Amino acid sequence: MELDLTSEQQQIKDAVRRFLSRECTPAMVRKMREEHAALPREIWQSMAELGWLSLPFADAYGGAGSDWVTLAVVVEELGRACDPTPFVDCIVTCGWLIQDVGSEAQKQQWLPPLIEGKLMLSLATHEETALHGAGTPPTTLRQCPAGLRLDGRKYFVVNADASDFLLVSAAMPDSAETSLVLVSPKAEGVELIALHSLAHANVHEVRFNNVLVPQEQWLGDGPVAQSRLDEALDRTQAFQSAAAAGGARQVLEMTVAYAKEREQFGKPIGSFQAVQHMLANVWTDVETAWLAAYEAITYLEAGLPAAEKVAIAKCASNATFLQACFTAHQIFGGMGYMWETDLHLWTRKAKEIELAYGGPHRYRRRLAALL
Amino acid sequence: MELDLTSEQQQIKDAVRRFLSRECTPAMVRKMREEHAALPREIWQSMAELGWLSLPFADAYGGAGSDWVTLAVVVEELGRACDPTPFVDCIVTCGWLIQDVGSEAQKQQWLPPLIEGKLMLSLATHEETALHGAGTPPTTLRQCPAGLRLDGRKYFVVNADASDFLLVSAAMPDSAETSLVLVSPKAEGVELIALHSLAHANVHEVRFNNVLVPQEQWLGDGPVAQSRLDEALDRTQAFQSAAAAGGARQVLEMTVAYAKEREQFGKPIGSFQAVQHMLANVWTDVETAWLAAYEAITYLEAGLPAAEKVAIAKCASNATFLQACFTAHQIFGGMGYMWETDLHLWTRKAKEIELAYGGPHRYRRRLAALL
Amino acid sequence: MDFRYSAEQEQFRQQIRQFLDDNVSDALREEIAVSGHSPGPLATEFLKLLGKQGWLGIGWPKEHGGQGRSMIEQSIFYHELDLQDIHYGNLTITSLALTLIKLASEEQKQQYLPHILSGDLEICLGYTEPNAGSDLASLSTRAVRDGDEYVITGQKVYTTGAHYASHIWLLARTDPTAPRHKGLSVFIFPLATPGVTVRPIYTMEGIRTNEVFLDEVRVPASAMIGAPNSGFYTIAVALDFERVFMGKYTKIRRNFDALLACCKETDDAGQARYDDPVIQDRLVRLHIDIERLRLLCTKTAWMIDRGKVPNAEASAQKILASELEQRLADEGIQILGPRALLEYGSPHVPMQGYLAQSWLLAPMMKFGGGTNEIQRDIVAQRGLGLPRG
Amino acid sequence: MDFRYSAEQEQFRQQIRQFLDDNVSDALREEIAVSGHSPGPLATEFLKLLGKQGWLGIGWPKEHGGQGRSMIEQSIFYHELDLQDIHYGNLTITSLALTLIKLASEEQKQQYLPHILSGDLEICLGYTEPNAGSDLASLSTRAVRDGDEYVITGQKVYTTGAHYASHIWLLARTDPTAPRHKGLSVFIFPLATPGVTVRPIYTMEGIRTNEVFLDEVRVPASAMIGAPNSGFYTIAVALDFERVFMGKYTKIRRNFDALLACCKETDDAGQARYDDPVIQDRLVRLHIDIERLRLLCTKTAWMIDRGKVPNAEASAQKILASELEQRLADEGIQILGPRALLEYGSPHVPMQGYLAQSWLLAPMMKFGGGTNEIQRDIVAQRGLGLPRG
Repeated sequence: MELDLTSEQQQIKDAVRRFLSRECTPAMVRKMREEHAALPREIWQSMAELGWLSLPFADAYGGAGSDWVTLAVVVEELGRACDPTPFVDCIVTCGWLIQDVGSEAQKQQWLPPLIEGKLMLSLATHEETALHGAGTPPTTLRQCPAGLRLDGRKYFVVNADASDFLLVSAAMPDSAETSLVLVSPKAEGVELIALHSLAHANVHEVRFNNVLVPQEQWLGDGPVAQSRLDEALDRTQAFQSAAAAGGARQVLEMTVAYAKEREQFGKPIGSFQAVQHMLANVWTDVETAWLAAYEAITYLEAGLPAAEKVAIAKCASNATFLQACFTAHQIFGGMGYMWETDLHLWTRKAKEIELAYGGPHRYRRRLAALL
Repeated sequence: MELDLTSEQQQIKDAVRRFLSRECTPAMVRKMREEHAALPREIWQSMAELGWLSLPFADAYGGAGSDWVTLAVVVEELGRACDPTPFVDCIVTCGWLIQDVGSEAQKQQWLPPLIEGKLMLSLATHEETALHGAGTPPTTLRQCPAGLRLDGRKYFVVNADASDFLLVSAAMPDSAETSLVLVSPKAEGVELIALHSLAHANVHEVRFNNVLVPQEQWLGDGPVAQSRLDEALDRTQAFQSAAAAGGARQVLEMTVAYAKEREQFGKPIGSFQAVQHMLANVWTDVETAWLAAYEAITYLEAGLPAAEKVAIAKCASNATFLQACFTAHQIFGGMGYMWETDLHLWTRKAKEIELAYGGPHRYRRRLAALL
Repeated sequence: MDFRYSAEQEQFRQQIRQFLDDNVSDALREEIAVSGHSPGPLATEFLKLLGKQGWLGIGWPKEHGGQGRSMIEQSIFYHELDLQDIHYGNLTITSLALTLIKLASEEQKQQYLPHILSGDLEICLGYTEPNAGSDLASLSTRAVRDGDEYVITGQKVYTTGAHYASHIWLLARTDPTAPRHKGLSVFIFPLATPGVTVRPIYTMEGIRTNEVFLDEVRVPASAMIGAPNSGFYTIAVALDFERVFMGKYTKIRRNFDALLACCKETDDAGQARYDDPVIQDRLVRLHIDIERLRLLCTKTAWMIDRGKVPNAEASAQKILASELEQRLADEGIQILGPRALLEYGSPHVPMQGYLAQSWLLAPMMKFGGGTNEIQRDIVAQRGLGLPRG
Repeated sequence: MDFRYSAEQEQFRQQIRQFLDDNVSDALREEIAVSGHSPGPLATEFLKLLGKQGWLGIGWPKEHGGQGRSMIEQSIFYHELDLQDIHYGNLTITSLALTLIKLASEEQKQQYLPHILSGDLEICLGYTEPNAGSDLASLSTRAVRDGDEYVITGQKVYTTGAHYASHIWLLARTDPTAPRHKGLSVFIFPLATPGVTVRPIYTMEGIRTNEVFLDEVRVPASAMIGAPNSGFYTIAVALDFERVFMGKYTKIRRNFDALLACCKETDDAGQARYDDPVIQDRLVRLHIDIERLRLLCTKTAWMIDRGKVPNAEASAQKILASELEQRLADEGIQILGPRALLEYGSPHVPMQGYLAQSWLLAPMMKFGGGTNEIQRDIVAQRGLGLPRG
């Protein structure tokens, strides 16, 4: 049993924190939101140069083949900084999925530029089955003489307009499995419709109308087991749990600092028992959410049965992050509620993380089946 | 709109409180529990003489035909006093049910002695369908030359050994409806098995083995609509909600008094913000639970659709009573936790009320169907 | 005991509902939804229409131009407005006017009440300062007597409505030598008075509020409400009314009903979210708590009607309503999934974005108007008589 | 980073489990269940058997006769005991002995530790007094130096185990002139010392605890643990260990698993409570929170193992465990219905009455060992560095 980071892991953690506190300030996140803008490419480029985009990938493709805790530490720090980068989507979800299911040629083609920061990907797997009360027809892929044709709609695609390719899931007639294809958002027949979400500034509905997809952009060169996509999303949830725990801890620390400094009734508001107890509860939640996230990640890495651990990490960390933010709002008052203040950026992020890749309700249902 | 009691209602309330504070002290409730004893008959007799047993019954049978709020006020005060009497079971449930479904002759036979305190009844309708994981065969009634024969088992029959008759529900072959019969616990073939419950000192399983029931003890002289029994239980729940609200308010008042008086760290513990906030929450819960109970009762009395109101009153008042007790334990510490202290008598009662006649889960399911 | 509206009250409610059905246009709703609580031309016009109908003073005494009806009828009116998605948050009428009726001089009543009634006069609240939030008594804006005038200097923040209101209701220190909360007074005066500067700031919802700077602002001594240095009492009265208003259940009920309807919508396969018993259970639990809030609102309205001032009740109502608003929005979004994060005007937005809007607004409801912690202190100390810490 | 037990630890666990399977009889379980925490002959014999196996000092240093294993292994041992329904609540070993190892003189260690190890010496805690509960520093029991002895006079309450323990660990005032919490000292001495009177009182669970009256009880000066007037520090160390023990998750897990099994039992129609998705959801929410508690327990065991003293962590663990125990028992009873109210020995009792017993015990877990409010103060002040109020 060992709950400490190694000194190498700790060094990376410190380096990531330093970098993000310089390059990804709340002011910048706020500006991105105001302008519905994507992350500036130069920041992404710097992250590539620091080697962070290479962490989960094998040596053979230019990756660092790092241990998972190191990657988790980076994701946690991104969560702490209210991460405006597409790191999780692009690297943890899409890149890793290519490594999981891509052919050797595909891996050689897509992973090196991804690792070098020259390629940005967005995940496009979310279909709303009860949007407006009516089911959306599933996204489908069919073979045609020129390659493949894609039809359908995906929702809540983050960063779609700034990405080079979208990783799209689709059903193939006559296959129970899933097809995963890479599609340029600029390809003919792709239409982006901006959505205005309280949680993420840059999110789209993407419509595919008879979009031609070259055969070599079909990952694995044919339908792959749906379970591979599910695994990738589970893995993403585990890392997102670390991000949520990191975000929650940052919000807690900001709030504690404010509560020590802000005076009302002639004393720091942090000396009131009601405030202390709210913060004590958040601290307890953060401690256990953090442990749950890392337990899930280490179980996944060890190849142990981890479905239960992931579900617990997901539910615990998401609820904790939100509760940390709600508590913080209560203590910051107006100082966290104005547009120009920072706190609400984390609050929005907390809700985004909760709903991404399947909300807690789905994971509790899954736990019910496992108990 | 009028939320105050009339002066007559207020007078009864005061009289009941005075009587109970003299006759039904916590010391007596504790003694009954220690001895697994039923209420002394003389107290019941006094309550009859004061006219309280007559409240819900029509003039024709010696009743007072009172308004329902007056009855609710009495039940609320019983709840306040941690009621060791069988008032709700005997009068509100069984007696009223006889008035609802009995034939004229039956009403003439059973109601006057009930009102005079000479007849005690217990409700025996609870069957456990998943006791030990196996279903209990339903209690059945069948016609025979000598009258009727009763077979089956009922659980959690309160006061069974001290009652003169049990009001038993049973199924009749070939009838979708319910039979209600009055059976003496001393009749041949009736077996009482004492259960040891944390909530009620005197509660039994009752087994009926080919018990002969005279034809005239078949209420209504044949199967009656199941809905009549359901109505009676709903009505009981509404009044029990008033009892729960009364119990919760009493516990709150005891706790507030203790918090003002008990000093630690050089000041009354009631001056600590954590204690204040716990009690403020209980106060708020009690206020709204009380309103919910009386709203349900007035709707029932007016013959308005009240299923939703009853379910809300039930859920709100039960949760409130329990929460009031848990909060009180936290503030009383050892002074509420020792056998010789009073608080835990209410705590047990709170849990008893929650589970009697169907727990909150059932009522939330019902609300779900009504929404 | 009777929890129902009387036949007359029900009839009154029908009358209002009819009027609103006839006069609330989609254009007005749209304007309110996008204007971020700054009334646009339609809302301004509508307010005057309400004034002309006499419906801004339903519960006011007749001698002040009101309809002399009960506070219950007044609350019916605001509930009906909420059910039409007209959430004015108009404290001028629901809190300040009632405070004026209670505490102002006859002359002041005549000066202000008719204009409030006609919808011409709107007042914003100048309480909070950068260093005086929960602890209003620590404010540093000063009003110094100079002959027949007071000269006011200081700064207020989060002054909602200061950019469109005509007047400000300002709490300032008039006796710097008195104990903190005994040297304050309330003034009402036009925002157009020289020396007042209003600057915009925006909330996380994107709604405009303001900073108000006061630089030697001269107001007549007659601008003071109540006796000198009684300001803390004056705002306590106003806050009790305000909490009753902040604790209204109708908007929450409105959002719940819309959420429930959304959950009952069936997809092409005939399936609805409400088929899931777990979602049913969560909605039922919310429903029960909204009903409990409704009952408390009923009680406070009834108390005001009987001439009692709800105090612990008003605080409890504000606590319940604000926490329930957050819970409903947060769980509602969880139940509906990512599309419930969409805001008004977005493609695919459910419930016209009310859930998302409510989620963003909820934090403010919990700390605004006196934090819920202070409200619980009030319940414990004033309602239960527990000693101060 | 690794959350799992090492292969050696897993092996050790198997070894313990095997030993317990072989040596825990139903008769022992029955005795423990009915004895109300007063060990009967089988329990006493079993304790000595554990002592003989060396299993009362698993984590103790070898120089004190322990096995010199890690605290993680010690915690494995207690978890396994819990899973056998052997809930000793034995603070002598889990808190006081560890405190002795840390703070006692060499002579005292030699005097007490071997007897604790063999299971011959059991100590009860003499902290609480009628007017000193949460606020221990206000206690009035006095110990006055008289030559080589102290003379102790006063009264303790809720002294669990005083009727069967051999010794008492007593906090008394040794310097009445010092500030309240600076004039206290801890003594350990036999309950058989003249002047000690033990009187029974019973809890709402029906478990015996005691009042202890001390009437000029003379103990040698060597009975004092640590320096004179350092008693508050001594008990702080003991309480940190105690909280870790009170916050164990295993008993809660044991009850949860039994509840889950009960919910999965099918009736004659093949139906189980667990078929109901709402019940599933409630159990899942409990399960998640029990797992969070388990993780915190893992962390505190690991910290102790690394020589760190869990402080805020121990408080948080005690809060979580006590609140979860109550919630599990309360919801569990709701889920199973009235029969879950039945107590051990009743016909039809489910889960051998553990749920009912746990429900009755839960209030004490929340206020005992320092109320949860005080624990939250500790988390806020020591864990987060917030200033005292």
